[in-house]
Amino acid sequence: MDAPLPPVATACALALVSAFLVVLSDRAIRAVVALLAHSLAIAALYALLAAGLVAVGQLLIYSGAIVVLFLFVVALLPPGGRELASQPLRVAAGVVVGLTLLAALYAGVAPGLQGLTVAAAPAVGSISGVGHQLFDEGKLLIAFELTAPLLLVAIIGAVTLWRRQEAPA
Amino acid sequence: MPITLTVLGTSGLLFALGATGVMLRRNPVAVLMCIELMLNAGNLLLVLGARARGNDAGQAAALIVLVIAAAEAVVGLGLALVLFRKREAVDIDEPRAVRG
Amino acid sequence: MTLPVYSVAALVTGALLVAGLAGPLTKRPRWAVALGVVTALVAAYFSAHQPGTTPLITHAAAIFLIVALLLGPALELHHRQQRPEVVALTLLAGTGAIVLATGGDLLQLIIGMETLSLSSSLLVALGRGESAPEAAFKYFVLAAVSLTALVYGLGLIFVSTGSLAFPSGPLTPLLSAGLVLMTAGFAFELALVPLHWGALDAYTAAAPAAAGAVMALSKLGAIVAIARLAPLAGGEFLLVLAMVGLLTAVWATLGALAQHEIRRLLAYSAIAHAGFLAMAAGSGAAGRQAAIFYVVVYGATAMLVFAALAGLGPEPIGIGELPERLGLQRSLALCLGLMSLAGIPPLPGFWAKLALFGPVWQALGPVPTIIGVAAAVAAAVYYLKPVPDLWGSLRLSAPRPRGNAGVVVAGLVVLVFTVLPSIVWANIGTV
Amino acid sequence: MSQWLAWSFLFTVPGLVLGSTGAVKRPGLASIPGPIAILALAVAWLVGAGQPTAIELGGWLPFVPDGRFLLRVDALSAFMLGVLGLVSACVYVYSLGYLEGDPGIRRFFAFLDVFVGAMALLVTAGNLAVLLIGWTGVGMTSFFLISFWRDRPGTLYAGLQAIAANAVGDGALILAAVVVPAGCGDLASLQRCTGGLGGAPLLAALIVVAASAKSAQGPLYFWLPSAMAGPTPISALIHAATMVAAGVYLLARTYPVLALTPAAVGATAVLGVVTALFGAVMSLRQTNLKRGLAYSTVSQLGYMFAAIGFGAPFAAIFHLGSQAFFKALLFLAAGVVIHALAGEEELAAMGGLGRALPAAMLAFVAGSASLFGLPLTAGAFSKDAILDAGFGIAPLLAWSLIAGALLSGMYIGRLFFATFYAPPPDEPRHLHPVSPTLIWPLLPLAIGSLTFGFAQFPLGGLGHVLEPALGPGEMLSLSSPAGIVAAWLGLLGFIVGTRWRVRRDEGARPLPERYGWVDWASSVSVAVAEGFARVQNGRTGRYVLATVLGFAAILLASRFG
Repeated sequence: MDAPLPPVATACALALVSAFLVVLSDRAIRAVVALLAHSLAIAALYALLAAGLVAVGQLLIYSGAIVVLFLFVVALLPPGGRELASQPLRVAAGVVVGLTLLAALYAGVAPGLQGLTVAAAPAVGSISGVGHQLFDEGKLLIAFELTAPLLLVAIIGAVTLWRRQEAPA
Repeated sequence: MPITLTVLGTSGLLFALGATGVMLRRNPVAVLMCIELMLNAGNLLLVLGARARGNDAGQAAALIVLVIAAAEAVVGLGLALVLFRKREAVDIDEPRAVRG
Repeated sequence: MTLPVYSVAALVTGALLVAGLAGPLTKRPRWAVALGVVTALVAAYFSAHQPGTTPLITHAAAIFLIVALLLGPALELHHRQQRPEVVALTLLAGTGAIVLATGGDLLQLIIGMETLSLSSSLLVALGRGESAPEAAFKYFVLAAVSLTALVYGLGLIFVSTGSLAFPSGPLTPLLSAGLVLMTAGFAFELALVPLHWGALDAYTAAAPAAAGAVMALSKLGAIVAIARLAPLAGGEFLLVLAMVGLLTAVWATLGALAQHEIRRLLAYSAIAHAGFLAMAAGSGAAGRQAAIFYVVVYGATAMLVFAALAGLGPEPIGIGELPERLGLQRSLALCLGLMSLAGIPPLPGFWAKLALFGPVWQALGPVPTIIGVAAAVAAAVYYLKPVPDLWGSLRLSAPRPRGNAGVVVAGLVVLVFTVLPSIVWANIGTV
Repeated sequence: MSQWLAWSFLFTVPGLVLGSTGAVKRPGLASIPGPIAILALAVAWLVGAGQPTAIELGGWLPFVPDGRFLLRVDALSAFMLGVLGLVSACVYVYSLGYLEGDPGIRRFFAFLDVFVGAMALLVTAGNLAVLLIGWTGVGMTSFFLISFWRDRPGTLYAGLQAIAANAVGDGALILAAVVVPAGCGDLASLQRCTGGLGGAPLLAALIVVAASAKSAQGPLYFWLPSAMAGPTPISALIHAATMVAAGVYLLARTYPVLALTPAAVGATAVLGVVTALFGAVMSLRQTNLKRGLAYSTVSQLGYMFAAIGFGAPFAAIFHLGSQAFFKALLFLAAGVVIHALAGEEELAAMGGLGRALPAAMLAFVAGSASLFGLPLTAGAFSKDAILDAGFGIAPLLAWSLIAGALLSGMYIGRLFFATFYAPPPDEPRHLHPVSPTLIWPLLPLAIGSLTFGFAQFPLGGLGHVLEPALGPGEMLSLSSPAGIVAAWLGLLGFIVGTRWRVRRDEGARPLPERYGWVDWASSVSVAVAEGFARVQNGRTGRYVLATVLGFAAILLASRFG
């Protein structure tokens, strides 16, 4: 079930290009569209990496929910038109720091790439396999359950923040 | 093996690219989108690990990270709304009453 | 270390209950507070009776929660009707801190940290004043960046080991990089320089009762997580951690020296203490034990200081204005807390410093230790600046402010730690 | 009885509780029995040759090498408690009159009670951990009392100077308490605890630094003159007789550790001699009565440090006792003058007060005589003991101290003359009446200043009593040529000093005075601090930049560091 390299590389390239667009587009709305494209590319990549369930999750949660949420907020915020351009010095600093981070990551990981052995992968990605991971005791069950308080925080947050901005001081 | 390296490289580039975006963008929503890029980079590694190590736990973890990302987007966008709804400039550098 | 499942369940249930009943409870905020306190007590009880857990962590979190909740009536909200929601968020922040500290695998730690930092941002944002949402947003953005580091680090570890558990095998470069990234992500929650910006602003701008809870809980969760993770990344990384801690302590001490506003000063002080915590966590097994002792004692003291300031309003409070703004109990509490933070014996802040510098000396040698001690004792100059004035303005007849129960509880805890520091020390267990 | 004495640090607690809650109507009255009880028990112990005893509660602070709660009473503690009890009893009574009507009088006595308790704990501490509590406790109450008068300008700054200097000493002592090997920290056997990193030299260095901060020696002298911003009874008790002497006590107590490192002992001697001369010269330049006396304290503490450096801890403790008597007496006498002048401390406003305040003048004479070492007074005996020890080891330093005797005579003569006999200022002045509670406490101190030197005769002498704690101490004889020379030089200095005029054109300078290096250091540190604070400029973009850079830096450091 190993995917050939070309489609994977294509998906990677698409993901990177769309990510560039997210970073570079000077209107928030365009960035949202680019994010949508990016999300689709990533979902394709997941599917190619034998992670069908995650791919579907990515489509549903990311493309379906998160991107739409971004779209709403862009619409709700005052129309600023073009985003204020960053000063050249700041752009330079940001790029330099970004490259530094990349270099640091590379420096940290590179020595291990040679010895990175990949197991003769047994079949992964079946829905039942992932399901057992999520719901079997001793695996990720507790982590899964712990997302409940997290979502509770998000719900309370959404409600209270909306009331805070509606309410007079 | 080449697939592993390709995806690994992609995720590294994506992480650094997202970080650069977070540093460069001044629109709070764009900043949050760039953070989503960085989260995707991490998730990509989890999925890659699941394949390379033959352990479904990576995929399950990736699903949970998606949930975390969703929760975070909700709260982050809510905060951005509260902070910037009534401001003229939607610029994360502009509110700076707390400093020193 | 095992996750105290029943305590966590109790806290979540309590939070759910309070949030679900938010409508009726809005008119009876005292009931919301009572429900929250009972929840925290039940969580503490469960933890003491679940074998394998470290009850100290849950108990410390419960103490912080109870003080913060009892301060509820003095909490200054932008929207006065949101008290039940704040109770629920406080309980959830406590949940996050406990999970962050005691989570059974790396993913649980991340979820705990995210629960904690999201509820912290919200607690900050709900405070009164214009600067509260600003500080909350900054804190949120930086927390989100740190979250990405955590997830990326987790990904690297998983690619390397194929497991989400705390790694135990040989240290490969990927694994090492992943562990470093994850520790750095938690270092944001601990507020180490140069990741301290968001925390600094959040502690400044939040309503004091919320700031105390956010600070004490996040330090508790983060330092235990760091103490569990950092050693796995090897001895050299421990040295890096300790040096970052030293930088933090010096930086924040200098920053605090320039402050004239009490909450900003306390925010810097929180950063400085994070530095000491990291120094200890980077100093071997004895140092990690000292770090946990330090965080419990420091958290209680910080709760006391913030409790004393609760209800003073969102405007900046100059250090010189304090005496006229505080009544007898608050002044006494602030004196006690500031002297403990300054490390005046026999207050517990001093015990914490004593416990700290021995292991630091053993692990890091003279120069870092001497710099650390210098930062610790120099801090006395700014902590003690308001104290003579506070003593001088004690009035027996001052009106009792709201939320005094929180001040009393925090004060009692600090006094108990003064007399019996060993009740904390003996229960740390091994980290 | 020894057991009771060990717990003497609690004796002031009843007074503290009764006084600060207002249970006893007259402020301060409830506090008086505490120090008197300490004095009585200590004297009874010394005279009745009580048995050394220790009280130990194990497992109190499990995180330090020696975490027992350990109290120990021996001759040295009993002697220190006696000094503390006597001077504080006098100061308590004196303060009843001195602060009468002050709105903060209850707070004043509360701090005083805490101070006496902390000082008692300091001298009965059996190990470093307990010592630290007393050590920092006295520094803290000293700060509160220096800054006692909140509405007077400069008192807070003066207190913070004291805190800053004390912090150096506290830090050194904290380090000493944590760097010793596990199980170590007992003051009686500290010399056997040198196995840790750094060993004996490190321990000795830390102790000397701690002591010099507490006792205002060397570059850390600066806080003591500033401390004069506090009420005068405080200057007498804390900043002359007891707390500042705690450094000397520490050195005497841990002398066996110092003795392992000759360099530390030598450095102590040089530090002491230099500070003794420096303090004397500085005292000559003061236009403020209390500051003149404060520099004199700096100078006398230098003598005690020199004694430690000469290998004579007994001489140091003996001089500590003498100095406690005569310096407390001088301060209290000065307080009478200041009280009569409604708070005026400048020498320029004094003069011609001898007739109006005869008791204060007589007390000042007695204190001065003991200070410059008039034969047969306490100061003469104890200074002689120091000089004797010095000539045996470092004649050059001892000669310097003899020169110091001349300076002592000069500065105290100058202060005496300017206060009591110089022509009074032209404008008429009204003297406040002086209540008897300000006068009676001078009497025991004056008797002590004049006769304490004879403490050697009963019971085989003070040296014999203290011998188990300090080693053999030879006290005296005024027959040594050095002592005779010093005594006559002191008298000569006193006569010369009375001829020394205070310039009237020097206006009153606000307290605290600006000092060279301290002031510079504090401005620089504030400027640096403000620079650091400015980095937190509130811009989220910068914060994100720094955060990401931080992640990259931590990654790189752990990879290549």
